[in-house]
Amino acid sequence: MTLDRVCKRFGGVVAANEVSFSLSPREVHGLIGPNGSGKTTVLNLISGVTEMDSGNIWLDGQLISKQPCHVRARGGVSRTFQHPRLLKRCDIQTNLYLGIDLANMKQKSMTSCGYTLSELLDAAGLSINMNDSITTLSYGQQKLFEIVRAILSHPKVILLDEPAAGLNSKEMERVVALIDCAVKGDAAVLLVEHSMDLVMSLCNGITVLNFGRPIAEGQPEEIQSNEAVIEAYLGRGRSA
Amino acid sequence: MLKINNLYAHYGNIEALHGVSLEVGNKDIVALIGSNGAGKTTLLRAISSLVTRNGEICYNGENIEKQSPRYIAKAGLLHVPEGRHVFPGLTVQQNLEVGSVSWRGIKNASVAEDLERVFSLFPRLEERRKQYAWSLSGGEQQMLAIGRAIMGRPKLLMLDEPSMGLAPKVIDELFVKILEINSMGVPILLVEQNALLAMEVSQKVYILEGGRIVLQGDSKDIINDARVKEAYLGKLKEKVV
Amino acid sequence: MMANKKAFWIITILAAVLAITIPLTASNYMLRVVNMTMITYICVLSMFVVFGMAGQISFAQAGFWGVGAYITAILTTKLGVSPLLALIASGAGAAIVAFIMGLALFRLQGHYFGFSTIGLVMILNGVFQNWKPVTGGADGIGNIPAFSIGSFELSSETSSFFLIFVVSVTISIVTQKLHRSALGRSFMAIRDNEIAAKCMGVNSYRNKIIAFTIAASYCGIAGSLFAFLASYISATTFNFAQSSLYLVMLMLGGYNYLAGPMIGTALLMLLPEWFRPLQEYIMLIYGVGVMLLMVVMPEGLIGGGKKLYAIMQSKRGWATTQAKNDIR
Amino acid sequence: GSSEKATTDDKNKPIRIGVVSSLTGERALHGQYTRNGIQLAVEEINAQGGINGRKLEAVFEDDNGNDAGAVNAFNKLSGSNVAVAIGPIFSTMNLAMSPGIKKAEIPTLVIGSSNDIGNQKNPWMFQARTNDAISATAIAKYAANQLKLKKIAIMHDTDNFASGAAAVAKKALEDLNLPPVLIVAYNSGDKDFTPQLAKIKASGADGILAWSQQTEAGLIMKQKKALDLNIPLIGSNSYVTKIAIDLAKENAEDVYSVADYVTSTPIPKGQEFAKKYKEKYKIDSEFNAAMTYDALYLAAEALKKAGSTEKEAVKKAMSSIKDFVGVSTTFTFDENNRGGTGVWIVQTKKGNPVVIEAVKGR
Amino acid sequence: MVWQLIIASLAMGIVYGMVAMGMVLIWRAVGVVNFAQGEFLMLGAFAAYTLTLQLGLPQGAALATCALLMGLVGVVYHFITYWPLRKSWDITVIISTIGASIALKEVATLVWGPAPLAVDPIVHGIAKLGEAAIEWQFIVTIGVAALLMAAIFILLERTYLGHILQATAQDQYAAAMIGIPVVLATGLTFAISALITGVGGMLLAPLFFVTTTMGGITGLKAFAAVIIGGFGSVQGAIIGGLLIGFVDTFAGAYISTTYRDAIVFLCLILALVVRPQGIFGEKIAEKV
Ligand SMILES: Nc1ncnc2c1ncn2[C@@H]1O[C@H](COP(=O)(O)OP(=O)(O)OP(=O)(O)O)[C@@H](O)[C@H]1O
Ligand SMILES: Nc1ncnc2c1ncn2[C@@H]1O[C@H](COP(=O)(O)OP(=O)(O)OP(=O)(O)O)[C@@H](O)[C@H]1O
Ligand SMILES: CC(C)C[C@H](N)C(=O)O
Ligand SMILES: [Mg+2]
Ligand SMILES: [Mg+2]
Repeated sequence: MTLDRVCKRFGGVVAANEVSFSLSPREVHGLIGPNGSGKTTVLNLISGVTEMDSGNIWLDGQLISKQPCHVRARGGVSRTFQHPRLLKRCDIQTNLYLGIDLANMKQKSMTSCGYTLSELLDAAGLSINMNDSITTLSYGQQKLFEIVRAILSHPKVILLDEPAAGLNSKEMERVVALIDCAVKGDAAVLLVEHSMDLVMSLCNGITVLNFGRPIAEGQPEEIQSNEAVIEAYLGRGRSA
Repeated sequence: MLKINNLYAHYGNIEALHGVSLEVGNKDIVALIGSNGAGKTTLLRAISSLVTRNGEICYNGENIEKQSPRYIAKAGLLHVPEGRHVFPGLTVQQNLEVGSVSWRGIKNASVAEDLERVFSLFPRLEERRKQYAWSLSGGEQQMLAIGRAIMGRPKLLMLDEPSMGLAPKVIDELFVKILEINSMGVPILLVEQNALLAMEVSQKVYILEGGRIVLQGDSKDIINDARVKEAYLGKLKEKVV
Repeated sequence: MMANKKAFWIITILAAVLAITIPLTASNYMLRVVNMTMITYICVLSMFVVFGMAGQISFAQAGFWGVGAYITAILTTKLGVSPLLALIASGAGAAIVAFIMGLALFRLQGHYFGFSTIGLVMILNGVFQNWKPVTGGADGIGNIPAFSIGSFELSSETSSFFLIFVVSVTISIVTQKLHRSALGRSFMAIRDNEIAAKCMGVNSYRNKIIAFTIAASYCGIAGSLFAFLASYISATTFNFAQSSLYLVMLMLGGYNYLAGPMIGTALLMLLPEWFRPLQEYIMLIYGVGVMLLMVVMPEGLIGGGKKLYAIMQSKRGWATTQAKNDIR
Repeated sequence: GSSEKATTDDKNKPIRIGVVSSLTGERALHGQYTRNGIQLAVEEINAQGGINGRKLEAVFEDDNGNDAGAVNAFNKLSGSNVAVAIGPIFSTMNLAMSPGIKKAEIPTLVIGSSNDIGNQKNPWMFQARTNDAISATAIAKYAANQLKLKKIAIMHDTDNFASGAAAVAKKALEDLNLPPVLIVAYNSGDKDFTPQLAKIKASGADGILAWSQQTEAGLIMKQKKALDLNIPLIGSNSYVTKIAIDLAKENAEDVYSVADYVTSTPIPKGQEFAKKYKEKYKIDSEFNAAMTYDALYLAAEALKKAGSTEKEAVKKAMSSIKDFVGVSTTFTFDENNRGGTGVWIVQTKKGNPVVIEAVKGR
Repeated sequence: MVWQLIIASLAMGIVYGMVAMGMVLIWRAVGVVNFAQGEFLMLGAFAAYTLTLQLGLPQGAALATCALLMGLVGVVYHFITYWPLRKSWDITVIISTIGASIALKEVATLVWGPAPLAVDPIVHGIAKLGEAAIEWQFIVTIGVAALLMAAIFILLERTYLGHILQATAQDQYAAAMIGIPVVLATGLTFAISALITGVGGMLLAPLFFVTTTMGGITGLKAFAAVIIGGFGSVQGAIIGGLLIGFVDTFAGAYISTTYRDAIVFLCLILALVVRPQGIFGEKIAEKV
């Protein structure tokens, strides 16, 4: 997947300003930056929740930036949300399978994707009953569940918005395991996260945004020592 | 200053706390950690009387078990909730002014001094005083939530996951401010997922699991406890830090 | 799953028993009440599809009911079309109106769609009442023939019962299938979280229009049945209050369960019969009853019943569902 | 249904007469008058020994003030073994009930005034009222000939009764070579008539003919004054009903109307009724009460003539009623079952309608 | 004629505005649409009848008493329809208000009877303005309504108490936490809402008589005003009310006297399609 000079403004706020980067299959790409720097906005633009002002997005050589949200989802873009958005009044089964129904995944067998549902649930540390109401899951479980659901439709790109927010370090390991599964299934992962532990240990490449504009791109090590990034985002305190 | 003894809390018929005891001293920062769903938020809500509770809650020697949220806020026990909960349709300044409701009621008392105090602590908020709260960034909203609590003239501040969703740099700045507030003589009860950070700034730690305190002690000791390392710091931490 | 199967059979058998016993035992008047109840039930099912499943509040359903009734009335009295054809045309006509309105109105998000349907029902009502050459204006349309197939006429209350019964059972089954289908699941996804649904690949704009159209076709059919049964129709029947009544019935029964519409409709339609001596207070009882039931059972009778069942099963069950609503 | 094989009439029990009226809903006040009128008549007849040796009993069913309710109420009655039924004064409700009446084959007296009621040619439905073809023509003639109005505006409700009557009046005016300068309509339940009245004012009309139900009549009289529109108003029966005059108060002064019954009716029987009614209920009698009182006596007359409660016989007897003097007018049923034969032109003076001319229809 | 219509539409518009403003207040306080707002109007009108004609209070005292009583009605209403349901889905509250609207109509029928009632105006007679004539009561209505609406607007937007009420409306959980007595704040908002609409009813009573059904269509048109003005906006409610009054009257005079309600609602739909957020939009946007 490739983003080419993607822009979005809200009134006076430029939330995404000429954002360009690309993802290859099996890559985990980090997207970091200060609060309000436009990370979520970029995910919204990729998944089609918000329309972009200018720029292009290609997936597998196909221009998707003019497609509506649901077409992109069927074409292999799946995502999670900063606050879990689950189907509150549906049972777990409906929550899980809806995406699969629609991505026309029925014909492909799960195992050919490199993982099974139970493997995924194991990785997430979730033991659930399919007929239970979704509200029986705690906040952390809901976040993990959303990732499982996103992976399950066997997408080409998975967009994760702060999957580890509100999870403790132990629980973050589950996120890591899930992302591993996704990579095994040949998906590319775009990870938005504030937990540097997670980002630095997982990502192959990182893009740093500030005021909607990319200020650095590179390997985790380069980013960690980049002056501009330290200035804008990491800070010099404890973590330096 | 705050002494909790054998506290139970309920959501409907579900019991979320099963007899928690905890103490916050006069100048302390006390950290409370535990995994998701352990009951940390519930404990703070119970102290603020926002859930059904029973057990002894002694605040400055007075048992406030039966009191209303308003009484408790008035007494200076202020709570910065998980997820910020600023008033989105009010401006920054209006949010702060409303924060003083606990001590001034609906009277038009002067709050200029209190506002000054908050603005000197968080200059960012002063720049945005006319902006609606919903349009603030996550970090700014967190500052606003804390600022609003400070407007209530806290004698004890409870912070619920202040670092959630914030950029590392902002977290650093925020914790500097938290320490600053503490140094002004306000004891703090801090709930944090980032256990390492929490233990670094606090003097005392309680670990809550399944609605019970499973471990407590001085932060310096607990931080080196192998069990804690295993349970809350995880392998990731070791790899990177 | 098992429980659902069992429930399905219980309902089927119950329906069969009712189909045989009601016409044999009920007076003509009670049969008329039952017939009206079933017609209303179809409209409430329509509310179930558009609101219960797809989460779009619609106050236009009584308007579509009227569209169906008028189509049948006009086709049979003025153009001499056969009743069966008129029945089908009514369903289709209401669906077409809904489809066209849906194209425009579903550009609106969230509550705003619901608000616009209030406008829709008022406009439809205005047209029924004032488009004299076509709808007869305030005079309405009378002398609508009874339903017939070929030369076999269903003019008695009993034969109408069978017609309406068969249609409502058919529509119930269609709804049941819809509820289980991928399309139905996508409706529910839209109801619960439209943005998430979109990101899972649901074409929410299209599917909302589909739900609205399907629902309107139910109402159109119900309207046609009503026209045949009443043989006189006029504008005052098809108004906003009627639509909100459907909503109330659905919510009282339980919006998230297929049996909800049935229970809610039966309760409110038969209520006046039960409280006949209190005729003057019936509307008061009704209004206060609705308020009380909402307080006691916000999830409707079925939801509330399930909770009670859960209490009996284990005390915890009640608590979880209760507690999760605690903080919004 | 099983009730078809209803128990054959028990000769020792009273004869049941069903009454559909508005006991609840916006029109519940009508229901009160109806109930009073019916009950007064029933008591009188029973005091004189009843009909064919049997007492009468009135059974009331609520129509909720709307068409669907009226249909429902009639259905309820048709299942409860009534010999004759009496319908409400609202034409649209009568028309809504018509198919049901035909199906149930119960001789039914309805009190709406619309011309369409007779046009239904429903052999079981009888109009116990003077119909609008007569009264609307009378109004038009009175306006043109007596009041010498030249530029007349017509205002009417869109319901069946009012729009039908307005059409008759329009035709009558055209026949008199005085086509109306303006016709404006409104929907039942409207509250604000400023646009209509302002249009009439702007049209330069020198008089208004209006057909309305009572509440609207009250509002129209009031708003006409408020707009400083000082031209004569000649209204339908509603304009001199107690309900409308009580609402419009001083604004009802001098308004003309065509009425079936007013307390000052010249008919002796009517005056007697007014007295009895006032004695019994401590309030003035009123159009609703008088019409239903008449309807009940008509029913009794038919039952008496038929000598049984057999439906076909009662129907026959009803159609043959001739020159029956009621409290409102004289009734003779024609081939279309239209009964009433005349109305009164009245004018409100000091809050009371007084008769100024009699109109004979047939 | 135009002048005549303008004055009439202004008076009607301001009454729609008062009902609309009441709706907006409740919407902002607890996030639900109150389908019984029109019945507050009706209650206010009946109160006018009882206070002036049955109890013989002078007009000024009656107005004040009516305002007080309606405030009380608002508080009671709050505790019956909203408070027990505050934690459940908002649609259940809406259903509850639909139930309340039916029940209130019936209570009114039981207390005051089904017949329409006439009420004396505060100031008798008609005023002549050039070729147009208008009842003094209309002018009084416009005056009192404008004053009251301005007062409430200032209270909400400019005073500290108003900010407290707004804060509670926006986040009850946080409001409780910082020490706002939430019951009082929501109850007070309901009281103000019922008060303004009820006073609207009292002013309207002498103009259109008092009936138990007077709230229905007025309520729906006021609701249209709320939407056209922009959901949740107090200014919007006023402007929307005036617009609806204008369309209502002028459509009646120049387009069709019988389709006028339909035209009003057609305008509502057009307005929604063209500008869904209404004239003054919603201040708070949803972030993804
Ligand atoms: N729907 C919207 N309307 C107006 N402004 C918006 C909207 N969505 C986002 N913004 C603005 O765009 C900027 C970028 O927001 P975004 O949510 O993308 O930040 P982020 O990088 O995800 O921050 P965080 O780390 O706090 O989640 C912010 O200033 C925000 O206020
Ligand atoms: N509103 C509620 N209704 C019912 N149960 C609740 C509610 N809030 C929390 N719980 C339950 O109470 C328990 C404690 O939850 P609490 O929110 O206090 O955990 P926490 O320690 O703050 O977790 P986190 O780190 O995720 O914030 C959990 O099992 C949770 O499911
Ligand atoms: C006089 C009115 C009260 C009734 C009118 N005659 C009608 O038939 O509708
Ligand atoms: Mg974000
Ligand atoms: Mg928590």
